[in-house]
Amino acid sequence: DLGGKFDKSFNEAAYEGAKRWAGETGGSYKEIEMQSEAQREQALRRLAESGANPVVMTGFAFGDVLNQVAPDFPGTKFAIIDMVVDQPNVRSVVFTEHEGSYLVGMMAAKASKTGTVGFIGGMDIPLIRRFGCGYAQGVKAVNPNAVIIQNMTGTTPAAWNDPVKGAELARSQKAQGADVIYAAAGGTGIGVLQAAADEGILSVGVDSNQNYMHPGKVLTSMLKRVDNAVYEAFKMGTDLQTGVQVMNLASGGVGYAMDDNNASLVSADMQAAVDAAAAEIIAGTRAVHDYMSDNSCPVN
Amino acid sequence: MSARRPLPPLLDALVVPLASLVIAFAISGLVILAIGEDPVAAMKLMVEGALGSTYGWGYTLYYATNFMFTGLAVAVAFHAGLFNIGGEGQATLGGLGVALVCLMLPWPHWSVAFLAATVSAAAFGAAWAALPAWLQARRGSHIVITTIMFNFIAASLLNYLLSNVLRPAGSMDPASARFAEGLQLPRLGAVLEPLGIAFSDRTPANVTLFVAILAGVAVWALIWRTRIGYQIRAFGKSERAAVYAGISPVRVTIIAMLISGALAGMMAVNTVMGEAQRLLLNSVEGAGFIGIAVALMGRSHPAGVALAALLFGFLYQGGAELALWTKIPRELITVIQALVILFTGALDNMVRMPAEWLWARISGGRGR
Amino acid sequence: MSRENHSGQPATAAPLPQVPAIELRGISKAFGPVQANRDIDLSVARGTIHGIVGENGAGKSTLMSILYGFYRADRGEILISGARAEIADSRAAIRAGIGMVFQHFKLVPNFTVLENVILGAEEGARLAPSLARARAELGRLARDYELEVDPDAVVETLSVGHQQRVEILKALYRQADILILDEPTGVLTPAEADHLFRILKGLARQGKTVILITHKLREIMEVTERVSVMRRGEMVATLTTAETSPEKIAELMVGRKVLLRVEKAPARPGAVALAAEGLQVVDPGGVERLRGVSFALRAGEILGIAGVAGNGQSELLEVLAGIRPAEGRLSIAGAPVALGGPGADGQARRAAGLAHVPEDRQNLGLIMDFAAWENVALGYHHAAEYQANALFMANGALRADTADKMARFDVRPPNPDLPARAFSGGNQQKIVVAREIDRAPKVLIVGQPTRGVDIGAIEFIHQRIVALRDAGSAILLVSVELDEILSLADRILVMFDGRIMGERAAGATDERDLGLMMAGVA
Amino acid sequence: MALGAHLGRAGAVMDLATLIQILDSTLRLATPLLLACLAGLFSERAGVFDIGLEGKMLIAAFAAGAAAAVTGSVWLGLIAGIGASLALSAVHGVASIGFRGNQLISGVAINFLAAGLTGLIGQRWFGLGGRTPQLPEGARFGPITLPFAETLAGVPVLGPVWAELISGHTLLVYVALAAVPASWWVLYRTRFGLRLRAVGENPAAVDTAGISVARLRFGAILIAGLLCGIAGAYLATGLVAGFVKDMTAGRGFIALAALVFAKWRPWQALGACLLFGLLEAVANRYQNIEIGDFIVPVQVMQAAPYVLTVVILAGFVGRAIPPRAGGEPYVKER
Ligand SMILES: Nc1ncnc2c1ncn2[C@@H]1O[C@H](COP(=O)(O)OP(=O)(O)OP(=O)(O)O)[C@@H](O)[C@H]1O
Ligand SMILES: Nc1ncnc2c1ncn2[C@@H]1O[C@H](COP(=O)(O)OP(=O)(O)OP(=O)(O)O)[C@@H](O)[C@H]1O
Ligand SMILES: [Mg+2]
Ligand SMILES: [Mg+2]
Repeated sequence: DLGGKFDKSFNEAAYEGAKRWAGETGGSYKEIEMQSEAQREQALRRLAESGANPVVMTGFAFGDVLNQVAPDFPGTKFAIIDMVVDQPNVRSVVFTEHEGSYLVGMMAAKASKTGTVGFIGGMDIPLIRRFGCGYAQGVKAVNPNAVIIQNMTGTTPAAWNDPVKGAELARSQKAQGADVIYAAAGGTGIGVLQAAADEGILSVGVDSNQNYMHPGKVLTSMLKRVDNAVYEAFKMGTDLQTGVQVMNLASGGVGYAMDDNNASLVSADMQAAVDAAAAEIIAGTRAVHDYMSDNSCPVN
Repeated sequence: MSARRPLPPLLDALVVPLASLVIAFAISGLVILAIGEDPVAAMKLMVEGALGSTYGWGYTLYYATNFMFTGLAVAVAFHAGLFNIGGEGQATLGGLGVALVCLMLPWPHWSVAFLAATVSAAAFGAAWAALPAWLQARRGSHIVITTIMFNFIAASLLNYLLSNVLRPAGSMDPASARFAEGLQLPRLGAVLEPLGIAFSDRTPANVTLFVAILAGVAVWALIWRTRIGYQIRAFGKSERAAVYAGISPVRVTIIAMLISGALAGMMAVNTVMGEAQRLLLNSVEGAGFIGIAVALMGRSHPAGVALAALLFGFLYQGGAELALWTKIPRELITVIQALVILFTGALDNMVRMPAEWLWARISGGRGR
Repeated sequence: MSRENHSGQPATAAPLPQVPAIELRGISKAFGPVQANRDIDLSVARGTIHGIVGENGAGKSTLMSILYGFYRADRGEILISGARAEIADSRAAIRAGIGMVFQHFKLVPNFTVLENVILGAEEGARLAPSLARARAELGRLARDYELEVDPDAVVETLSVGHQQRVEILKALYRQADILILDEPTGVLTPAEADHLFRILKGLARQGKTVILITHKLREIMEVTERVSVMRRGEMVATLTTAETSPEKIAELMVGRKVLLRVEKAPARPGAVALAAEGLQVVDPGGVERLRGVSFALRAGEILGIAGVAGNGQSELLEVLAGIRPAEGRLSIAGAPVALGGPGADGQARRAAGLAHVPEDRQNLGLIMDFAAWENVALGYHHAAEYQANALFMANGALRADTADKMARFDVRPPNPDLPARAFSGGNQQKIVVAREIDRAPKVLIVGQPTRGVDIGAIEFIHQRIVALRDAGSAILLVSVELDEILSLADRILVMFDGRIMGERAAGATDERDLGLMMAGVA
Repeated sequence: MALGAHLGRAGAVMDLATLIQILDSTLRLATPLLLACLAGLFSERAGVFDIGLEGKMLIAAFAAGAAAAVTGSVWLGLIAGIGASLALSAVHGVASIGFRGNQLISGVAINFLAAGLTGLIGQRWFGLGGRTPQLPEGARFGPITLPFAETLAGVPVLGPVWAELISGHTLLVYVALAAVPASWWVLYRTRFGLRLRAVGENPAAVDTAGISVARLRFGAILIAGLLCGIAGAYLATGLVAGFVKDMTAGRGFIALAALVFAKWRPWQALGACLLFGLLEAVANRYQNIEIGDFIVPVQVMQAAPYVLTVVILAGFVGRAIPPRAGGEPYVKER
């Protein structure tokens, strides 16, 4: 996506997935980053024409373009992440970010001593609202009186690459009482995590496992296994299964990160509660509202 | 120095930029070498990818169309002595104008919609330039600041509209709905086919290119052939002399900025209606800023602007090819763009000075 | 860029009397294709005032700029007190004891007098000591040379006459032995000019050497000992002033005989063409510039307005031209015209039949980057004959008209495509005059029509103004040159401090009489 | 009213702590703007337009982040940042002074060059897509606690103001603040400043006074490089811990706007940058406002600083006259 390959979260995860596949199988792949919107279609066509199969793309922005391109290459399999494209040769991988965000929201609420937690999104777009809404539900599930401060970084592409603003928003949220902050803002999140660590409060990473960035200071990370999705798509190769694949809690597509870096921050009680909720969500007994289903959020 | 002699205009207009380009690409080659790639292969890939086929040309011309509009916009303002950094915001609003026209009404034919969208894009772009223009003319608020601010405000406005108003229900993408099927603008391939010219129809280059060329001609005529153009230039060269001549600074400032904003806005027809067929969050993608470089390098003359726009179109498309087939990061293209701007635009005298010295030697006998 | 040569100069050794202070040998300088100076020799004796004259563009300023290190000569050598000097830049010239007052002042407009004076001659890294020393030194210079200026005044608020003083003070502050003045009196009143000459004579008596460039032969005759004449980049003669005459010099300059006086028949005034009543102007700074100016100008007459610069003449011209708002009443040919708000602009005035030759041709009257033909349309871009149709201007017709005007007004070179800045001052002025006069306006207002213009061009411009009068136009002439007013005007008003001090018929007054009124002594 | 109620959740509507937090944030946000703005001031006061502030800051941020990451020393990072910025300044100088090129084009080129080079070199060097590695403690500028911050902490108003607002910033914040009087002093109280201001107004006056126009302008441009270098280093090693691609995020252009706003004067530059910082800090703090049932879109508050800038500009600032010789290369002979 236009955000760039190494935003430490989303796009980087995709890259990791591709690398893993290449490392294990010795296969080769081409990768392209976009400089312009018009290049999306161009790149898809050129890759398909050159015989690349499957062609994997990340980001909702490809959806419309893929819809145009896919029918022209019936012999090529495509995989798109974060968007449903209804074509016979397309595999649409969507993640239930609201579920993962719900879990980290619960953890945030449990870890919060002030009862105020924060959310910093890159830009006010539907995807980010889905993150924010799931998070808010998780927080409220634990502490109905909790206050959630939500901020967005900006309205230009710079919003995804402005760690300075991210840090400033984090400090502002801390001053308003927040002691756990969840960042879903690409490269901007690096600044959020940094400022939280500096200010002695906790943060929650996103997409990839970002716990290691500030050991003992990142409560957890909301995992969105884009790497797995890419890896699997490559692994299936030309036999790529088409149709919609929902990467949810059940399938391990989303989740929260536990490792040595945050072990000390997550109490047994906290983990038990979260795991129980996860089990309920998987079982279908606990519903997490998806912002995208009706463009609204029951809590905020 | 005195041992030099000005080059004849034709020589100056051809040799100096060409030699500068060569230097820029030579240094780009060194950069490519430094990152461990093969510069000759890379350059070949760029040139062939951008100019070696009608497919490449199609993309090159598509980008050039954008840059022609924004470059002309900046150029018109320059002629009035105004530095319009607001192309980005004006084009953003232009996109809104196009989208509203295409989405709101059922158009019988693409051509009617095209006309309406062009007018609407121009009107929206001009409207976004109107307030900065008025503030500059009446209140003396520096146009550089106000247009920068209006870029940010436009981004916020579009972000709001796309996330909340124009986005089709259930869509994850902060973009408007796709326009009706029939509104797809004819691509260059389709246009040139009746003329017996085989041109790839797989590229986004479309009829808007002709509007851009027309706009260039119109700007030329406006600036150098009409009364208002005369007034714009007079005001741009000397405000005091313009007042002496009875030219109203307020009127000229506002008119020039409206034209400038309209041109910037019209760029959106190319991206929104010609390519994406819907309004995207990032449909301007920096073309407003490239327009500044294009206008400066084109010396604010439509012909120069067209050439500079073509050069940038080449760099974009050539760069895309590089990104597609090599491991060279896309930032390299930015570096090449920088070097081209630097050497052809700012270091042109580096070539001109020795060239004039040489010219003095060569033509020494014929001087007065 | 070598600097090492100046140390070797015998600055202290008493020069032999016959060794000239300055000697130029074979100086040549080309600007691109233009040969501004060609193989020029010049020798100036110590302790004398040496005049240099020549037509506009003859190369006077260039020659002096070379001496001052502003330009570098292509060929030739410079000897200061008999020793070869390498003058690579102005710093070297200043070290060699040369000071120069440029034709177009080299002052920083928003600096104070003091700051301008010390610029480049500061004592140390901190400013305060330099400023203090300069303040004291300036006081001394002011006493010694009667060069009073307020050291804390911002230069752009000073009259040109005072700016001139600042330039001279700059040179004296740097203890220049050799002082070059390039057309210093172009912007001075006669009184100021006399004052300046007294100073120059004083300097010469102290053993300093002065080079004076001027277009006014009267000044040459009055103050110089010797005079050099330049024509087309060459030095055509150097004469002892006492042994020559203005007519002779003029002939050498122009290459033909020149009429130094205007020949004109008595005026035959007609109906009132322009009537001003109680014009009042307060500038944005709150200063009253016009305090109730009333007069009537008749068709077929030249009304001269005399006055020391800065007494409201400039503002009066601007008000009449519609480019400065005012209070009061104004009518052109009996029809009232607006003095402020809509309708008070240059366009409306031209429509009403008023033409305007502004004082400041380079900033108001011309656009220096525009070609001559484009400048001819300035203010007349709406004129019917310049329109091809509703949309386009008729650039071809405009070019042809310009070529025609250039031929009839003897603009040289007669090339409509050259930018205004490529013409000499005199020729620039002819372009403006041609544009404004050629339409036989009902009223022509003219400011300083011959400032900085060579005598050949002066003669020509004066003739055209008289011809216009004889054709029935009403002409208002503002000039600081009393000579010009006295010889051109039929009737003279004197302005002082924003008021009309009095009126005289041209035949019934003289310089002394006008001078008194100009000083506010009614 | 709901607005009050909403704000009330975080405490009193605007208590001292909130005010201090906002001003504290203002100071941090204003610092890079201020340094870049003063950089522009030196350059433009000398008659050289500089729209390459953004690029110089960006490359400095990168060089500072990279050098600090590699050496582990924030000081070497600072030096590297300044060095990189100076290098771009030199390019600007060679193009616009040496070769009398177009200053605007040269500035545009520098912005592109910085954006491209930081990505390119960063990727080759660290393989992190233009990001530099996370900086450890010693490779960043830490907060400085001013004397008495502890002692005064208990004193009402003054205590928190001193301890939290004035104390506790990184060194570069104080450097930026000190740069304001220093710039003023240099410009208005020294020979160099006099000449520098003169060369921006009328280079011919400087030239005929026997001073080299080119050398003066080059000096001014290098000062601009120095200041932009500090600004960039502050972004990457003071505010956050490392470089992120394009992290200047348009701050160079805002600094340019502040420069015009300040009419090219140092104290006013401080005021303009603090104002921009304040507007952003307030917009950050009050991003979500509800009036009754109506939730003000977040974009309204995000646009608010820019709208307010225009309003203030139109209402109070009036015409700004740039240095007269600005933008024009100095040519004696044509
Ligand atoms: N800066 C310059 N660049 C190019 N050419 C110049 C420049 N200055 C002077 N010239 C050329 O040199 C010639 C001599 O100009 P110069 O200024 O010396 O004339 P002048 O005798 O001082 O005229 P005037 O009486 O109008 O002051 C001109 O005809 C002009 O073409
Ligand atoms: N840039 C230039 N290119 C060509 N010629 C020039 C240029 N600048 C000046 N000149 C020439 O220099 C000569 C004198 O120029 P200068 O600026 O001294 O004007 P001037 O005639 O003295 O005007 P004024 O009387 O208003 O002072 C003119 O002949 C003009 O042609
Ligand atoms: Mg001269
Ligand atoms: Mg002259």
